[in-house]
Amino acid sequence: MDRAKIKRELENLAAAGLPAEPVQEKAPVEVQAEGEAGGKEKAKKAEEAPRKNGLIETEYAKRGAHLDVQINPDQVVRAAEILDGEGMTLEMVTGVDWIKDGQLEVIYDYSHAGGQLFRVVVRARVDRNKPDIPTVCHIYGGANWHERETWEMLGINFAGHPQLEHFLLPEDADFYPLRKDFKP
Amino acid sequence: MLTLSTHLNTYLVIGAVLFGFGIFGLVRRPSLIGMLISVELVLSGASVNFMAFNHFLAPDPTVGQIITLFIMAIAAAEAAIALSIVLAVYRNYKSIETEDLVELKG
Amino acid sequence: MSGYFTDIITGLKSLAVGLQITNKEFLTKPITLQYPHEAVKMTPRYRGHIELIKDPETGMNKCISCGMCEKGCPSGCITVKSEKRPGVKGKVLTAYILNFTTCSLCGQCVENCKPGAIGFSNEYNLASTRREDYIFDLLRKLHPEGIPEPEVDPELLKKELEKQEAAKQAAAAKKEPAKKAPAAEGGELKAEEKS
Amino acid sequence: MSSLAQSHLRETFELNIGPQHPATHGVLRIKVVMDGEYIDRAEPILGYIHRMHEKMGENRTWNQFWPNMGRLDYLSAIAYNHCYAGLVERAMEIVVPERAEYIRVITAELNRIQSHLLGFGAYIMDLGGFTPLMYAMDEREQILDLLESVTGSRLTYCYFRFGGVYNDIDDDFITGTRAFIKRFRPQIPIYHKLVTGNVILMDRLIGVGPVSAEMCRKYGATGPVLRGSGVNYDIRRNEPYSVYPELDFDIPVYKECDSMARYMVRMDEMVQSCRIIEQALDKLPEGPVMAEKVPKALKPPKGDFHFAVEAARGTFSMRTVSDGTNTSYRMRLRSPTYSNVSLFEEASRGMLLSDALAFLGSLDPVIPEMDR
Amino acid sequence: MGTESIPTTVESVIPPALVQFHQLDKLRMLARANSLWPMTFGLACCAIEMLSSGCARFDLSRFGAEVFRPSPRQSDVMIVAGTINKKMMPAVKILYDQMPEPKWVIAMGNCAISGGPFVYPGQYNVVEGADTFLPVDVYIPGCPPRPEALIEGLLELEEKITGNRRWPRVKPETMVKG
Amino acid sequence: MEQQALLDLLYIAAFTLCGLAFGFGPLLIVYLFSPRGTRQLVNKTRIPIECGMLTIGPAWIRYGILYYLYALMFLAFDVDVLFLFPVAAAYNDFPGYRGFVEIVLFVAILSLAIVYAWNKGVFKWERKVYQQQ
Amino acid sequence: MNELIRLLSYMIGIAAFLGLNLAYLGWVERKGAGHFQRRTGPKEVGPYGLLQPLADGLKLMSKQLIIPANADKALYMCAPILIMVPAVLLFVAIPFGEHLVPREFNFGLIMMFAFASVGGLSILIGGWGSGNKYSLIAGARAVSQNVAYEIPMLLTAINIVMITGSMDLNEIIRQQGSYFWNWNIFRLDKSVLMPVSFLVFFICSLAETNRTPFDMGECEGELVAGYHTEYGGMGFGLFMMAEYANLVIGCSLTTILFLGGWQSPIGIWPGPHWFLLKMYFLVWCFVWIRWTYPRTTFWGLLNLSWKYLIPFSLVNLLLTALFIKVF
Amino acid sequence: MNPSLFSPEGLAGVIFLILICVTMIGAIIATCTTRLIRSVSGLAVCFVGVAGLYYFLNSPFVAMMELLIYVGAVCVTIAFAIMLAEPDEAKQARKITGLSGGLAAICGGFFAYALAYAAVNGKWMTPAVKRVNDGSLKEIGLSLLTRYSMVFELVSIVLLIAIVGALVLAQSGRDKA
Ligand code: SF4
Ligand code: SF4
Ligand code: SF4
Repeated sequence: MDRAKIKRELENLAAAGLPAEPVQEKAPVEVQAEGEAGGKEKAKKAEEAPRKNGLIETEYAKRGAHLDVQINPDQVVRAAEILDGEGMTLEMVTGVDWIKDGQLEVIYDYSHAGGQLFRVVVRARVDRNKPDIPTVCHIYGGANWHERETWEMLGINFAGHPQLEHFLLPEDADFYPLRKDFKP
Repeated sequence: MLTLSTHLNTYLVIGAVLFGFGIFGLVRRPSLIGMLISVELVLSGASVNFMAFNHFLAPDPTVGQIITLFIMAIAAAEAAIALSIVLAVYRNYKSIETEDLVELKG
Repeated sequence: MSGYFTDIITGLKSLAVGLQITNKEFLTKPITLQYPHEAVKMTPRYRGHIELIKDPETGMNKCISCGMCEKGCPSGCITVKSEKRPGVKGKVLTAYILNFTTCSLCGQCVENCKPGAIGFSNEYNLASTRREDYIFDLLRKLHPEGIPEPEVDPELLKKELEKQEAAKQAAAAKKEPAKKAPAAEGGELKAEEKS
Repeated sequence: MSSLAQSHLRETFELNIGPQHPATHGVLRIKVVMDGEYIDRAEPILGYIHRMHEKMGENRTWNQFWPNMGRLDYLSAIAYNHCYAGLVERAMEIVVPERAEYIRVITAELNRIQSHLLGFGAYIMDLGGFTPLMYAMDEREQILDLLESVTGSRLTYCYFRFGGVYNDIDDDFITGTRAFIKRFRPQIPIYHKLVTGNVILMDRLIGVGPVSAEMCRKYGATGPVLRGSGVNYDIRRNEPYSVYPELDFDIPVYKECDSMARYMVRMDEMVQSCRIIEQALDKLPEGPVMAEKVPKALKPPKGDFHFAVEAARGTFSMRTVSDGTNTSYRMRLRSPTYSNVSLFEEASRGMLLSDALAFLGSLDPVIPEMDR
Repeated sequence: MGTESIPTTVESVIPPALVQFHQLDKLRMLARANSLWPMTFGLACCAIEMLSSGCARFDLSRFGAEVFRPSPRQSDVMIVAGTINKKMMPAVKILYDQMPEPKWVIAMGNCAISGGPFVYPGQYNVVEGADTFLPVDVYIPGCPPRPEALIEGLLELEEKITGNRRWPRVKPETMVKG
Repeated sequence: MEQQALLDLLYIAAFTLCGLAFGFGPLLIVYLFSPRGTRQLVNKTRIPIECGMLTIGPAWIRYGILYYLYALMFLAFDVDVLFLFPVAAAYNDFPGYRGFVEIVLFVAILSLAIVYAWNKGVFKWERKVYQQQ
Repeated sequence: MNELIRLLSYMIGIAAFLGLNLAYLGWVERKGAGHFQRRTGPKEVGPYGLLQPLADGLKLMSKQLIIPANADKALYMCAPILIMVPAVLLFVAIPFGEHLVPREFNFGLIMMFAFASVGGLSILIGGWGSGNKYSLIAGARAVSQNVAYEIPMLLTAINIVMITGSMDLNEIIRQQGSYFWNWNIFRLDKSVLMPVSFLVFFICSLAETNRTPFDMGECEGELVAGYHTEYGGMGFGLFMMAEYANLVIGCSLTTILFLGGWQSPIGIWPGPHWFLLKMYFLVWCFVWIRWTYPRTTFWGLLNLSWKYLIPFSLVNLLLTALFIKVF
Repeated sequence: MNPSLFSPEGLAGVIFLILICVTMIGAIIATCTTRLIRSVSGLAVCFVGVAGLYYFLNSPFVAMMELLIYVGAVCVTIAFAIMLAEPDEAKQARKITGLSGGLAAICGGFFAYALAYAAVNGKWMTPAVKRVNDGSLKEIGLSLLTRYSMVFELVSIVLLIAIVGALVLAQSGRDKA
């Protein structure tokens, strides 16, 4: 595993995924030590709006992860390939419903199951009305169940998943219980 | 009625009837295993006859018994082979019904 | 070929060892606890369903009906019913309903209770044929022979009455309705106090 | 020709194992397509004990979520308590007093022994031997007695609190624990003699259910499964939390990748846990067991937090998304068995049915934890 | 030996036999009460306590109830030990159906009684109590109940079957540390 | 028939009856004294047991070529026994080594079947390898 | 007429003996299990739990019998009865004492095997007739196992026949003489492998009675309750009873063939008590083994028979044949 | 000579009648049912009857062997084969038309009648010479070792070939699966 390489490649990936319109002059990728250092108000403001694509180096002791990168939904497979190439493990796939932003977020937690401690969080946001994201099942077999569960709980559609069937819920369930607007 | 067991004829008739049942089954059964079962009946009909003759007529009473034992051995061997053939047939044609197998030729 | 025989021998040996061990256990005394005939004593920390604690001094519960336990309970199994009684400081607990069937024995209620009015009981062998048996009124459980009335503090009562009076008067000053009832009530309470 | 037309190539049939089945440790259901005695495809079906833990995380306040932690993997509940405590402490930046941390480690390791004991017994019971279960349960009862005397419950502990533990341990507990370890140590060789060395058991376990390290990586398998595949990975070492860095213990690793290896990892971990407990008892400092100034109404700052611990069955980690209110915005529980069992489908292809069940047992699943 | 299906409203009365007279019934009930074979049916945490109670320390076998049968056809009492959720409920119903008469149901643990800690307004997956669809005979509260409570529950069931209790009742005592 | 054989027969018959009584008796009692109906929730009392699920597919399945192979070998050896029994019974009364040689030959020939099967891998229960689909 | 009275009294006697055994072997097993496992076992139902079997029996008899919908009814009902018949019938030939034997058959040994083999078929029928996959698979396994272990058993029996030249069970016992070194198990002059032979026979009788570690027929861990999954109440009870009856028969046979039956080991007081003592000792070993070992795998079990037991018994057979000629 | 019903001979006669019934019923079940597994059971029943007949013919050994081999081995093997090849008989039922049934009945009836007729009317000689031995097990063994020794060995070869052949046949498809 090569931390620097992972960081570099993910950075590039995130940069490539940035929307083309708001071209910022020199630093399309915001690499910043996260947290209070950046000035509280700014951080607050940034947190109000949905987060932009980019890579944040987080402090492990505070967040429990080393890298936190947000990319476009269509890039998750590439990210998985990069991390797989470095021998990382996909620990879990999660979804979060950001109902205010009208978005669903998919979070991939990678870790390194070997000597070194390195945790990478990859996130991607999809539109709540059209929650499609490619699957990484073919790279990580373990993603199968996690994605299936995320689909079931949040209704995120993993395109190319071999078996998007009901898993934890009864077969006839027609609701997504972890969505914030779920009412039984 | 109660002394039936001491008459040769009783056994011969039973043997004949078993044999008849065997033939009946052989014709009637549509499947190979069914036919095999019928063949076993035929064989046991024959064995009964042998035993009966042995008991009532033969000068050396071991002969019939040994022949019956041989019939058993042969029947067992036959069953083994026949069943394996049936299975092989089944494997290849997914059916053990004679009609289907006949159809195959045409 | 030698592997064939050593396999057999080691195999048989391992089997014999197993038999030996079970045999030894067979000859030792069983450790079973003969439950209905004998029973363990629970550790003081054992978490049975919660119960109100009797204050050894007053013989009453210490609950101040603040409702913190009710609010903190994750399963919402506590209902505290209380009312204001004249002459008694704070609210008086009239019923403390615990629906034990949804309790998870988490201890949040005990932790949240500032005066330490509730604790865990040691009831570990409940079983019944009726579900309703587990909706306890802890207050009634605490006082099986009847819930005693809280002591009335005469001074407080006086103060309260005065306050009431004052309020009444203030009210009377505003309108002028009848002013009979409170006096009657006060009389009653006083009578009780004497006896 | 009609009946020939519908011929199918393999002579398969479907078999349903579970949810009510003695071999599935509860209510796991496995839909098996069998090809004679061989498994063509074994698909685990979950959800028969899905209990909405993640949704409850969004509905209950941080404090109210405690009881859920005892009910995920009820066999190593303390580790789960530990993870949740660690998570929120990380978010709130609470510093836990050292004594509390030691107590946490002691109880967690006792809990781990207890869990492995049950796993050992239940596994042998799956394989048809009842007696080892009884012996294991006997030892386990002694641990439960100890834990009950501090936590008040036997199984679904709700003992940790943010910033410490619910109550302190006393001398009775310490002497009891020491006495237990002294009693327990010599038991393990007896188990090995009775069970591990048994030729029948070796026949059933050695070489059964091979899971390569690569497969573990792809499926995210952790815990004894991973360590049975030759990877030295243990959160207690690799991502140290609590006071584990100060304690000296080994991580048992076996390279055989089979069921026996996984079984042996568990057995050896019990010994190591004994070591940890003894050291922790020796080092146990005096002091408070609760951090001061932990607010009653917790409101962690906004953001994601992640915390991982080594539970008895592997890495348990939690990711929470906090929006700064008194409930979490999203609570994700990553349970080890979930990942471990997810490799069952691939690994069991072509196994014999009874091998597959021996293999499943060696993954030591706890179903409510998988279903969450 | 037929299985005339009776209406699906389930009473807690055992259907009568062909031949019956009082003394015999009493004897039968006594026999049944003393040989309650539970079904191996663990759902969640409570199942572990069920297992514990079968093991050395508590030993259900003293009451003849250790014969955990894996097949519903051979069991007399279904110990619902754990949470029933909506996906499991049909299976529980089928299993109950498949048990032959006379059969009993013990709801062990708060989950089986009422859904336990998992009920909250608006929950979507937990069945709030086994007795919403099963004729439960004995309730054992606790989360999980101690094994003693399960034994107590069995004794309670025996009492229900035979009408009298043969064993002493235990009053809980607390150890005084000194 | 001789008296001896006759009595043998009678004993066998009597004990067969006894066995039948042991079998039928309890079932009769069950018929008389068991409850006549089953309380049901979803009318599924009589469906086959499949861990609380409805059965998938037919119950009578094609199953177990390996059992069949073993049964075949059993058949051969059973017949072998059939001949060995009388030979063994007569063995003591038969002087000389001829009997021994014959038995050795007989057993050796039959053992070839085991050797063959062993070599053919009938006794091997290896994991099947499927190509990944 | 005398003969008839004798027959009837033996029938009643055997029925009583059998009934007691069937009931109390279960008790012994459960009690034994208890003590092997550090617990007490049945205790509360009657003194020492002695009424437990009665309660169980009565309960089973008042339990409803459900015939599954897609079972083959006739076969389903036949199987438990069929399995019971040989189990009871075989007691007719067991010599409990020199003169305490229902009937001395001069083909007694082979009769044991002949009728026992009927039992195997009834397991298959029961498993098949249930219309349940588990039952079917378990039935096939159980029968496969039965037949696999019948061969070494028969071969060992042939061995004995060769030594004694008789198939009369009582005669076999008589030939072993008193003092234990005369028992077949120690008759090294007949074949040096005799103790091994005994072991083979013992293992086979374990397997033939479907006991742990060979309980493929009801391997709980895999196939719910095995071939009697669909049998409830008394149907199941009959299977259990047959198992215990077979257990007694298997142990009796081992005792007769190898341990000198009613012969006394120390030369005095030969009689039924020795027989019962030896037999129950073996039964106890069965129980002991059951509560010690895990279950074998199915193929392990078949292979044990074909790879180890059968070759051993064949070699033993040849050795005996040789020894008889040489000595 | 008509023994009374309750003398041993009489009872034996009754048993004999029962055995005939058993044999016939077995044969009927074996040939007339639609389910193959029932046929096998019928076959087993029939063999039990036949074994009884052998017993009456004074050769208990052969009777026992009939049980051991036919009931215990052949029937089991056939049952296994059925399990492999034709477990569900649904298809079978439609195949049995009245015609084939009738034809079969005629065939079987004819053979049975012819044989029985021949048997009953045949003039069987009573044994002229005295029986040479008692036909016991030992005698069988002795003749196997002496007169029929060749056959004895040949049988083993036949069996070997049969088994090897059967294994080859049965295994032929095993690896393909
Ligand atoms: S222990 Fe927990 S669940 Fe039970 S009443 Fe108290 S707060 Fe509620
Ligand atoms: S028990 Fe305690 S927390 Fe609850 S209402 Fe009373 S005083 Fe308040
Ligand atoms: S009652 Fe408690 S211990 Fe029992 S299953 Fe429910 S949550 Fe688990």
